[in-house]
Amino acid sequence: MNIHEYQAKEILRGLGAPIPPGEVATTSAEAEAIASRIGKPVVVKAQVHVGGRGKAGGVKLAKTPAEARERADAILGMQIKGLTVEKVLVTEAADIASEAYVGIILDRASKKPVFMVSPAGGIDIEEVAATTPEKILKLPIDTRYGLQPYQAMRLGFFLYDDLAKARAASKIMQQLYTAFMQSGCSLAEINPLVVTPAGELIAVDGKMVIDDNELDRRPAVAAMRDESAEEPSEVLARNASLTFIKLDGNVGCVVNGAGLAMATMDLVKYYGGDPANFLDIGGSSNPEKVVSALQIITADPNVKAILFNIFGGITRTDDVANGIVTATKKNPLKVPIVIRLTGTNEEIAMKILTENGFSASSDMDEAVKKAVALATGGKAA
Amino acid sequence: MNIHEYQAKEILRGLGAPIPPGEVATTSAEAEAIASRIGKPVVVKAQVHVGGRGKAGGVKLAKTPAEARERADAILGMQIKGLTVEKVLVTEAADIASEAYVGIILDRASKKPVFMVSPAGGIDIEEVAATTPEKILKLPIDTRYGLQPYQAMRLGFFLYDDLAKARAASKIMQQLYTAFMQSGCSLAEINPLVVTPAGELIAVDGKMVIDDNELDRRPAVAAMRDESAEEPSEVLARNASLTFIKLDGNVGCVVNGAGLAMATMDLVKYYGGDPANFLDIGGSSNPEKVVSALQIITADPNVKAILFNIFGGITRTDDVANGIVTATKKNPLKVPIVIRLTGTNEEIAMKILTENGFSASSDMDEAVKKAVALATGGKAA
Amino acid sequence: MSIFIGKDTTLVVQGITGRDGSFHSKQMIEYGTRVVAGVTPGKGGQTFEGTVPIFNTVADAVASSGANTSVIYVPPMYAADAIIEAADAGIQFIVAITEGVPVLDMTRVYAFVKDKGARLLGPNCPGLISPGESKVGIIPGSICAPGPVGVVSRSGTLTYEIVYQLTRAGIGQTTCVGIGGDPINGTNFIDALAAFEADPATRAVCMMGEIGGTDEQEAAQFVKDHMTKPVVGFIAGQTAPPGRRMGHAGAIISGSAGTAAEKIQAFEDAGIGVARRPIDFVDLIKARLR
Amino acid sequence: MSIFIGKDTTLVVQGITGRDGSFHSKQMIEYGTRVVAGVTPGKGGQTFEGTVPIFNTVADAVASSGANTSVIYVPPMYAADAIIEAADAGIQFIVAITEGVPVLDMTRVYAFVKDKGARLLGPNCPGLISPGESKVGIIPGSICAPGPVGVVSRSGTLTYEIVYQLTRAGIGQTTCVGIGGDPINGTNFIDALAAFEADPATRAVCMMGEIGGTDEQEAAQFVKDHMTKPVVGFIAGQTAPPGRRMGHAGAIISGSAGTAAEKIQAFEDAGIGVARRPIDFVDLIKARLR
Repeated sequence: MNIHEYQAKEILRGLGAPIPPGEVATTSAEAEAIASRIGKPVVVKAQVHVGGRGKAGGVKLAKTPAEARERADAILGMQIKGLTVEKVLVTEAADIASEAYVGIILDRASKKPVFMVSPAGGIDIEEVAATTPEKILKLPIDTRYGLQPYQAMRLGFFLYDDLAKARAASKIMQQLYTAFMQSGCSLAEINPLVVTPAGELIAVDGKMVIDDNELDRRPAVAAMRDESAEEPSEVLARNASLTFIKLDGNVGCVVNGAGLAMATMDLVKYYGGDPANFLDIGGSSNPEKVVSALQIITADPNVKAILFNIFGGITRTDDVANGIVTATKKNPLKVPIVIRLTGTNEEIAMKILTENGFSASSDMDEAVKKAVALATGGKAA
Repeated sequence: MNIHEYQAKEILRGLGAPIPPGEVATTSAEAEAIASRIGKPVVVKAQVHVGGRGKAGGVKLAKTPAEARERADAILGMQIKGLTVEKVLVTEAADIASEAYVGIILDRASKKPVFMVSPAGGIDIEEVAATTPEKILKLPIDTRYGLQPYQAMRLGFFLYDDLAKARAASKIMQQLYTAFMQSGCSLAEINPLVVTPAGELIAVDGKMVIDDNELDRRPAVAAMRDESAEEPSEVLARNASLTFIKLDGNVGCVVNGAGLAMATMDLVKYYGGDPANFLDIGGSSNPEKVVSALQIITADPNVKAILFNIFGGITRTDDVANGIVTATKKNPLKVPIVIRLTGTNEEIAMKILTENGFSASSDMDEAVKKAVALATGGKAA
Repeated sequence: MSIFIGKDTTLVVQGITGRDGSFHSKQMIEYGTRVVAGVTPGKGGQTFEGTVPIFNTVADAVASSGANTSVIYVPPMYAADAIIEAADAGIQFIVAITEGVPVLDMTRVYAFVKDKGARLLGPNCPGLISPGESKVGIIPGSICAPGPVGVVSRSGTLTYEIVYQLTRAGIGQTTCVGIGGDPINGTNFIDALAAFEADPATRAVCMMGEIGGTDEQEAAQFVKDHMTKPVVGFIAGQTAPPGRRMGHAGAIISGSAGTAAEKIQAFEDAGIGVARRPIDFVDLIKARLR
Repeated sequence: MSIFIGKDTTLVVQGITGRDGSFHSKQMIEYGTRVVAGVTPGKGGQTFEGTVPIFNTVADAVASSGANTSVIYVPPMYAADAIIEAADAGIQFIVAITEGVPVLDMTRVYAFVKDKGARLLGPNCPGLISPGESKVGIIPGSICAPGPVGVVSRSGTLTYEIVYQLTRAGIGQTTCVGIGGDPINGTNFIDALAAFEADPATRAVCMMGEIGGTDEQEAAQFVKDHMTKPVVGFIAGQTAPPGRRMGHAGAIISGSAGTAAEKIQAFEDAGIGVARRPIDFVDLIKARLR
């Protein structure tokens, strides 16, 4: 789960990190009021869960409260990579002497959280890694011990030669690590970590991504979810316990299991179609899940054909068949449907489908070809 | 450092452990008032840093507040193993269906905190270990992981077959472990952990010993020290940064280094004397420490001779010599002194001593013999 | 022959009385797996299905039954504790089926299991099956058949799909191993490949990877450097958008890293036969078994 | 010859600019120890006494100097961090002089150092000296002389006392090791005894124990089972009262365990010569060197 910059900063501020004053606004009037309270030049920053908002015009300097209002007016409602900006952070503008990057990612290879720090901050760290890898220090942390003081100092000294700044940075490392662990992150970063002309360190931008698996035991973190910043169909799917990701294609896919779902999408593409979504109905699917899945998929106007691909293991294929029948009785389909079912209770499922006027096959390859043909208006290959 | 039962119980109560209501009193009037507030039969318990207070008459049941007053009157001021009772805990008397033992010690062999639990509680666990070791479960805890839920449950099931009681006990294990780690303990125990006839678990007695090395970083724990419950000469010594333990002999010992101090005491004994104390003036001793050491030792009326045994390594023997001169000028000695010095700056030290009318040798064995002879009224062997 | 489990496997089921645990325990017993003990705190002393003794702790279960393998069906928040409990009790092979285990939990669990010298499979995996010998986990026994092909995969149903097609084509398996879809797991492709290489009965290996991480790239290097047996590979997620978690917690393209294209390239560079479609496995493997 | 340190020892001093660190660094350099680097955060780039480069971190110091040994003079609350830093930087032998390290810190430190395969001596120890070769710590070089006797002790000044008497009696030492007076330390008697047994130059060993714990009892068993060289032992604390910490954090009789009497008994049972007085070492060792 992504949280907004302003939320990440609130967490870090709560741990004592040096975050410039700032508040979130949903209207331009609020933005103006916040700028007045701050009483100094501010930056108005779009709060959206995508990168590159600066290039998209979603981050603007404002010298006066009136200017802050104008900027907020321009940014609120703006579309950035398909998402509408609903909130802006209005925060004190920082004087910048130098910018560093500080991040923690949960690293698969070392199976540990890994600190990445670089004195070349303010830009995309992947770019730094590609062009000047010697400017990055990577330091894996053993979570059984936590971030040790000597490690925090080592990271600090990699950024600054000066003892006072290295110490200040090492404190921020500890705060970021604490935030990472307490919130159950898979990523946490401060970019840029700024040194002001006066020599003080401040965290000018903050980002945290939460491991979805942590949310059950961290209700306070889970409560930070901002559904207004997400694709509505994905919100709907999550609330129905479905794993759904919207894409731009024309073949709606309903599959059980993430690997098979991806393989199905890939096969759609292989045969010249384009998947409209990723959708995993999960292991122990019941008919209601199938009903929700069909509702979500049929709501997408791009979808020209629907493809079911179910390999029954724990999933009972008759449950799925019943779900299809129920859903289509309630809301008759306006696009063609191709059903592939095999495995547990396959015969019962086929019978249910046939009795209700559906045809179904047990061959994945064949089903995908047919769905693509239907979606693209051609004939089944 | 020892803390009192009532302090250990406050720590555990703060962590949510089931501790019966109770408060500490320094007068019998307070004890009566507490008993009134509790409104049920109470136990009045001497708060002293020694074991065996029950056998010594320091723990008494009182059915009414008036009785609590009487009991407190009897216990306050009582001497238990040489220590005066200054405080009593007045706490609700528990109905007991069964008693268990739960303890954590910092174990040298496994280099870990080790849980020891036994369904045979209420008595000395060393006795259980000696007679029925199968009634004890010992479980080392890796502090990098902490007490894991499955370990707490295993400990709980060792005490109780019943799931509800095992769960309740496992919660208490977690609380005791948290107390142990948060306070920097070398020992923490609940003995007995009682099951009431109603099936509830309560911690009827609690004990915690703090690692002295933890006190610098745990001011709240350090503040629990009760100097009124300690030997006054030891309090004095600690405040002068000396390591001092009072004994009953007649040869006062001033030594640098703990091992050499013990070996010196043993040699006093070997030659027929009795050490009056353990005293380590430490590594980098300065003249003031020597002055304090002499003050403390000469205040003990049992001391018939004073023995210095200094092996100068980091310790400069001239510092020690200067300390002896300064101290004896201020407060002339009433008992004979035997000085043994060797090592760093030995020649300077000898010169200082000789010039001030002291004789000194560089041989430990000889010095000890002489001190014993002087203390026992005989001649130097 | 087989890898990781076989006729000598004696199994303790952690969470044997739960919904999933009881269902799959019956399935495993039916398949012939030697389920020797179950664990459910508070139910110690009872039996499961009248035959399998239940214990309060894994330590008790191991002491009494001598189980050498454990399978875990407990809710995600208790899974880390269950894995550590199994390793601490001396279990040498631990299969964690549970999906949704917090990844940070796994950083500690991985270190613990490694220190104990045990092997963990999963979490978030379907387990494994050595057809005709033993099944630990949830892979349907009906789709498998004994034979010369080792199967290792990051996914569940995709594995079933491919194993099913192999079986239908008359190609049986030594062992089918699901290593799971989480970013931090106990057994990776290399571990399974090395075991298949060492297993005399395995003559070829099918490997099903997906987007996210670099496990497949490292596996490809391993195949190139250390394997004499032919390997056929597949990567799911060519159409996945970057930055999105595709169901599996580990199936995510981070920045520009972990794409299907780079993994397929690594396979090709290592001489691994690449199945473009799931069905391609059949012909590619057939050609390599000749 | 010697154990743990010798002519090949290259030393980094952690806390080299502190009061104790600078004093003893000078002493060690004077004695001939190869002090190749120092560490004081913020003083990286400076030099100590004009010759020893100072670094901000142990990692930097090791990378630049190739030091294989470290000695730690930092305040007690930073000692655990310093030890872990040294082990993490690849130092193989770490000597922690610091007294007053919280024992709970050592539970984690011990596990870390062990995982890294390094050896820790101390904390709360005087270090060690291989006369004529190298000195790491605070044992005065002037009281030692090269020779055939290994010395291992839980205490500082008591060791000096006995080493001094040996030297005066013409009995030199291979290495004098102070293992320290804390309840949890990195190197115990057995570790040192095993090293002395393996050291061809060592012909006899002096072992100075004290009350508390069972390290001496286990050492006695080790001597009985594994040592061919004669050992003479001493136990300090016969007059210590139970339950009191005699200066050293580890010197405490718990309940009825850890007394001098039981340790002396263990020595006698193992055929270890028992010195009743410190001075007895001279004659007992002399007799065993003949």
